[in-house]
Amino acid sequence: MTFPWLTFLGLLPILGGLLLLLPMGKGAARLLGLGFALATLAVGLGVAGLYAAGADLAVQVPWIRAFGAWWALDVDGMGLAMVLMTVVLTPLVMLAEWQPPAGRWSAQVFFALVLMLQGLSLFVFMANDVVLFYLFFEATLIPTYFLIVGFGGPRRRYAAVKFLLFSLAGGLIMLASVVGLFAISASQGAPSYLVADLAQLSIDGHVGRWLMVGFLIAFIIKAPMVPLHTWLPDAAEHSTPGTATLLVGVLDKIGTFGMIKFCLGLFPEASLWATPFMVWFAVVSILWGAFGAIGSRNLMRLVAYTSVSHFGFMVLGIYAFTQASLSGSIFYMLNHGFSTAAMFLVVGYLAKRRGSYDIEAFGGVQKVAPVAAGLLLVSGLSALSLPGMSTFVSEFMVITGTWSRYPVVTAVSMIGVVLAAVYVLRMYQRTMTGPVTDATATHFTGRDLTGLERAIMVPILGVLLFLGFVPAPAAQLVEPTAQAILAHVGVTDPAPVVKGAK
Amino acid sequence: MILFETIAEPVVATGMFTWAWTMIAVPAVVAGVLLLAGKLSDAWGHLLATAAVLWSFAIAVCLFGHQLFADAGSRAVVAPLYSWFSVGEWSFEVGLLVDQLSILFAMLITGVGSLIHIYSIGYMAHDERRRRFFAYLNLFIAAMLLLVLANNYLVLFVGWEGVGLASFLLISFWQHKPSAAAAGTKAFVMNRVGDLGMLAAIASMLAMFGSSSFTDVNAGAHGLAPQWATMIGLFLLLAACGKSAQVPLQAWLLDAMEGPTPVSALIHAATMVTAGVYLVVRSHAVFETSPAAQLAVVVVATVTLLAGAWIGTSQDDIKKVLAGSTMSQIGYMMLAAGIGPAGYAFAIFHLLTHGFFKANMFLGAGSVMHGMNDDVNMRHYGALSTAMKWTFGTFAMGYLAIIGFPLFAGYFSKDHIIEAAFAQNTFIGICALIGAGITAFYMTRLMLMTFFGEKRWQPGVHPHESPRVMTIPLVILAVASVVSGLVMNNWIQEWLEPAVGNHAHEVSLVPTPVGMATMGIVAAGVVISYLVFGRGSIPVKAPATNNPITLAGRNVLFGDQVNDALFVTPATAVAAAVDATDARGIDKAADSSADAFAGLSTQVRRLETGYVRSYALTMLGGVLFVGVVLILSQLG
Amino acid sequence: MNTALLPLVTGSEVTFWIVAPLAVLGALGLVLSRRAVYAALSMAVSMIALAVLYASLGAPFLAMTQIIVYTGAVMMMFLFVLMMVGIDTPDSAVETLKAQRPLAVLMGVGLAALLFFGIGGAVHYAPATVIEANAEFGGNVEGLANLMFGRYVFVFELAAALLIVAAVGAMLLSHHQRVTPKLGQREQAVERMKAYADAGEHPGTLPNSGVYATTNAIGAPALLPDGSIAEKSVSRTLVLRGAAVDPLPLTRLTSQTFAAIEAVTEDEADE
Amino acid sequence: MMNPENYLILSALLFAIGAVGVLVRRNALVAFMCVELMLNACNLAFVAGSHITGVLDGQVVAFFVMVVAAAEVVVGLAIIVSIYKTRRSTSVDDANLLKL
Repeated sequence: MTFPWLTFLGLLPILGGLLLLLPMGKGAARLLGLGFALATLAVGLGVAGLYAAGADLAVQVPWIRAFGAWWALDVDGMGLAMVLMTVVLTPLVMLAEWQPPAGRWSAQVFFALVLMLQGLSLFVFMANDVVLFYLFFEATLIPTYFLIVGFGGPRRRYAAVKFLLFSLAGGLIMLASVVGLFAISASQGAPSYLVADLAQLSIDGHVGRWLMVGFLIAFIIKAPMVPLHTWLPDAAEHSTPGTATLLVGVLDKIGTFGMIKFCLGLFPEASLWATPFMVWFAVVSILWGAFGAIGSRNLMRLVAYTSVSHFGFMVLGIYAFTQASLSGSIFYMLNHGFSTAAMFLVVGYLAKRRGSYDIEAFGGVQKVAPVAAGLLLVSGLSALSLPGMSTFVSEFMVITGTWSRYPVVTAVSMIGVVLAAVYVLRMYQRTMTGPVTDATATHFTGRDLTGLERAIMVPILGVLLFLGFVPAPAAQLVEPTAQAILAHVGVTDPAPVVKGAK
Repeated sequence: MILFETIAEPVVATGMFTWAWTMIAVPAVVAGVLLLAGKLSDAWGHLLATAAVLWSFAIAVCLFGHQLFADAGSRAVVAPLYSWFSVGEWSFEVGLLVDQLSILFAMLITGVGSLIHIYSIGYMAHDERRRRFFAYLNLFIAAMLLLVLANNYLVLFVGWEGVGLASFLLISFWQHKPSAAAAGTKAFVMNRVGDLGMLAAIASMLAMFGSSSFTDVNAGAHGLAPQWATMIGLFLLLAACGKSAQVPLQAWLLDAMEGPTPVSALIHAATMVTAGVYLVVRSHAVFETSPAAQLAVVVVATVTLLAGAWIGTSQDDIKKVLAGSTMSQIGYMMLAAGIGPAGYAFAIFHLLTHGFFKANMFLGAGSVMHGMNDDVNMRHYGALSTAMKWTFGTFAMGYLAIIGFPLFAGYFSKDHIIEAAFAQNTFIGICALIGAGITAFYMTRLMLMTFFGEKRWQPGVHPHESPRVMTIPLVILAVASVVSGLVMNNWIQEWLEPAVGNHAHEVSLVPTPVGMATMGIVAAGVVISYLVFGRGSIPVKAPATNNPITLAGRNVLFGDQVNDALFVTPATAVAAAVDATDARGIDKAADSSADAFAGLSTQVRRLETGYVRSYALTMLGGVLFVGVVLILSQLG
Repeated sequence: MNTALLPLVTGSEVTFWIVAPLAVLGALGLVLSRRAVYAALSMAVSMIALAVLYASLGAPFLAMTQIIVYTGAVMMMFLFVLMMVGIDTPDSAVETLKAQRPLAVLMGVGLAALLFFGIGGAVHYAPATVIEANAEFGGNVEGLANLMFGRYVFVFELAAALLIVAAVGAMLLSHHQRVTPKLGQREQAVERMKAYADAGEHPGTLPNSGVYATTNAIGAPALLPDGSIAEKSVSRTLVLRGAAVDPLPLTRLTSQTFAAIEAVTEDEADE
Repeated sequence: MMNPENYLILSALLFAIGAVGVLVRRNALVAFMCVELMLNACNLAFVAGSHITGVLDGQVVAFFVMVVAAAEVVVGLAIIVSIYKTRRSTSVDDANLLKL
């Protein structure tokens, strides 16, 4: 039997997190945490290498025979993209939060929780068994809850409980569907929760729709889509930038990830049935999130709302069922992780100096801290999908892919593209430009970003720029997943209308 | 459709053409270097940046030379660079198309760009952020070249957004001024509205043709269903309106004058704003398939050329007069492009001559401002013709060129357009003719207020001529303003014929009837302007007026107010409504459901008396219940 | 034991009908008597009755154990504890919890009914007797020993462990844990002086109780020179219990004496 | 042999009385004794069962119940004493901290 790399990959950070709960010095704890994160990064890259070399990484061990639950892990292109995003972002978040806000829990606890969250998220992205997925899906809530409640802003308790309740409500509905799957699987022979086995069942009709809706609601809450999104701005506003990065960049991806892997993968017919609804739903999210961002008076809320808008684009791409849009959505998931990370972390740097997230509290920062302002602008440009940034490629794929099927819907959704420019640049204008205010002069003069802070931004923006100019590797990584899903659903791309043009 | 085939098969790049990509790469890399190197490059940054543009110019000239001496069939060259990405059936290649059209643009951009770089060395000498300014300029040059050299719409779009970014950065270059920052944001957002059109057009092309390359689109356009041809045409027109400040997306251009003057000259007069014209000419096949789209272009162009001229008559800010004039002149180009095959070459012709004389005048205005302590109000000028001789001389060349003084550049290019307009539709022609008259009127007003009359200088202002590094570019541009019309008049139609698919018409130097009428109208405009502004004294403060035409002109035809009423206010209201719905609707619902459960549990909590005996009683009750149920179930 | 005294009436039957009512009466006494000691004694009656029943059921070893362990050890321990925690505090007759008693009785009746009903359905095979089993190893004790050290030896060991743990646990629980550090003489002196400095409390010893011709008990307060009572001379506990001597007669005596003396002095002055 | 059901009925009766006692008596000691009564009632049932079925295992179980009861009494009384030390009361109603 070959070495179970995927199990190792997920267990390594969890082990590190547990180890960090032992009493030890603050310096040692942080270094140890970072060490584990870097080791996980190395293993993650190794896994990517093995995947590229065509190795069979799947792990499949019987777990609970009575249910037909398996300890089954595997990665496809989409899973690997998410895994890579997670392992890259975690050490960066650690470095950015090297000094969590004073007076709360210790940095050691923060690092431990981050590691556990990382491990659990990795298992979520690798799980190839519905029960296993559900288990880790719910388990990620625990470290996240403590990350918010332990390190956030003044109303962190409210935000944490809200986050937990929304997520648990979704998880509960999903649990009902998971149980329902067992009933169906058992009625057709030996019960099995393996995704591959369940996909063979082709659960159609009313039953399939109800089960799909159960999964979908959980994912809608997770990915947040309007109107179940209000937990996200609160959670982002009242947590630290690092937590917000992991929450929005990594955890929320489970929503769209799940839609593709489970809603489309297990219930193709029901997913097609839900398409008209979901497409408009996505458009509402896009516009709603954009307007919410425009109306935000708090930087963290603003970034959170931009994410609501971006998730709308991902969902739109998923339910457009074309190769371009679906590949674009998956690619968008990857890019959005880095883009939001950039936004949250720069906002965090600014707030660390200013002591406030209020847009009103800033003004004229560009003059005294040009590097901070420049990085905020570049991060913002990635959020508004400027060509040259990888976010553009993915948004372009989603828009053009969707257009070929639903031109009107796409046209409405494209208003979000303009609104993106409005919210990003208005925020930049109000915070960074104009005359230097007194507060800015006090807090920012001579306190531009430190070397470490700049270094953290280098890989994030580097990925965004590199994939912006050379998106082919990422596109090739995610396209097989999209192809497989579309083949499974049984949909083909619309052919060009004008024949023989090419 | 023989015409299309001439562009359908561009030859693959060899020799010199394999260097074409460095035209874009060198300025881009230099921009990156200057931005990343920080203060280290303060000392030599501007020189490096200028050298980079000169490099691009040199390459462009070499390529142009190659093409000039190549036979007509092998002039269009495509230089594939790399495969960007592919998804499904669609693949997106990054490649450059160096054909007769794009090389002219490349030369205009790099040529005028080089001059403006040189000029800026002097103009920005005292700005502590000069290095950054040059980095942005280089970024602009790279993006603009990418825009015109791209061989498909997607890569064009990358350049399209790139110039938007550079424009944003340069307009709001003096960020400490809130007005500059706001102007930059406004420009970017309004451009984005246009970009939507571009995006929609590309998406439609992909849906229709499965490709976005110029070759495929032009080849397939005639197969389009009429409504889709119109849609794509309108999308492209929307994009062009955003970039070229055409009505209804014109409002940003006057605010864009907040940027440093070289920026106004390069981006907002000579190059970027003409990208819309380029786009329409490039997509000629689509427009030719849809008369409705063409009509829309013509209508937009006509409205804009009159609106821009109108604005030019009433502004007191010298740069805003020139900006209004730019709008108006681009209107002429769009008009020509919308007329159809007959007009493409004239559109490009006017675009080139306009690039020269408008850059010349903007830089001249910059020179004036340089001497007047950055005052832009023409009412504070006067009698500068003696104080700034070189500036005056070169500006006068530009003035004569724009009003269409015989044998100057504008005389050829504009007359052709007016003639073509008359050939298309008399009403449009009359509008174009009136526009020419108004142009003469406001430009004469500008000249009179700036260079003639009595001194109205503010205290402490001592006008002086600008340094050599600024006047030499002025002279070069002035020469170009004078001769470019004459040089290109006969040649350009022929040259562009394969690229834009139009048959050369015979043009003569002898004025046609329409040309005579134009000259008459122009002369009338000059005379009226002289009568109004040249004889009496000009008040230092703008006189109050109830004249609706003047008021509208001063307020930029109320473009901002219209935008506010139609978009900004509703959007703000929607944002507030979203905020309120989230806070008081959705959150309230979530919170009150939580409160409801809390209230319920407060009631249920009363069961928890804390008395162990009550608990025991309940337990016993439970035992009894279970026992009874078990027994009953056994019985059952 | 199975010999018939009368036709159809066996010895064990007689025993049962004599002892069973006693057991029930003891149980009722436990529940109904208000004083805890009576309850404990009723409980002992019930347990002895049960021991007798065990004996009649062929379990002499258990009967002995019942008497020794329960009636002997456990009940004695209960009595000890009762002594410690206030033997003479009867439960008040008022039930504080609403509807607790009627519901409890109802539940009890219900439980009994349920059990009767259950038993009725449970025993449905011909009864054997334990006599043969007892005889197999030569007696009840030997039989039990065989099982306990054979099949149930692990349970037996566990039970032993349980007993030890319980003993240690009881020790821990009843061990008084000091929550404040022990104060030495020095600390106490410091504290006293601090109290004097802060609140002006007298740092010296408290006054002795009074010594009078009629009484010198510690409940008698001392008198101050002006005839008032020195309150600190009597322990507060005694005062609260009402064991302190009423000081009024004492003061009256003194004041009478003072008055007499003063009268004499005044007379002398008058003269 | 008389009807063995009588023993079981007696056992049930004692058990029920013990249960009622736990419910109605506030003195912790008395309530505790009632619990003991319930255990004893169970023992009776075990012994009777042993008699009925003719095997000794029931008696062994009763023996173990006694052991457990003894251990329980030791710990329980210790708890009662320590509660009495702190609260000066043996009423189970006074120890109502379980209430929120």
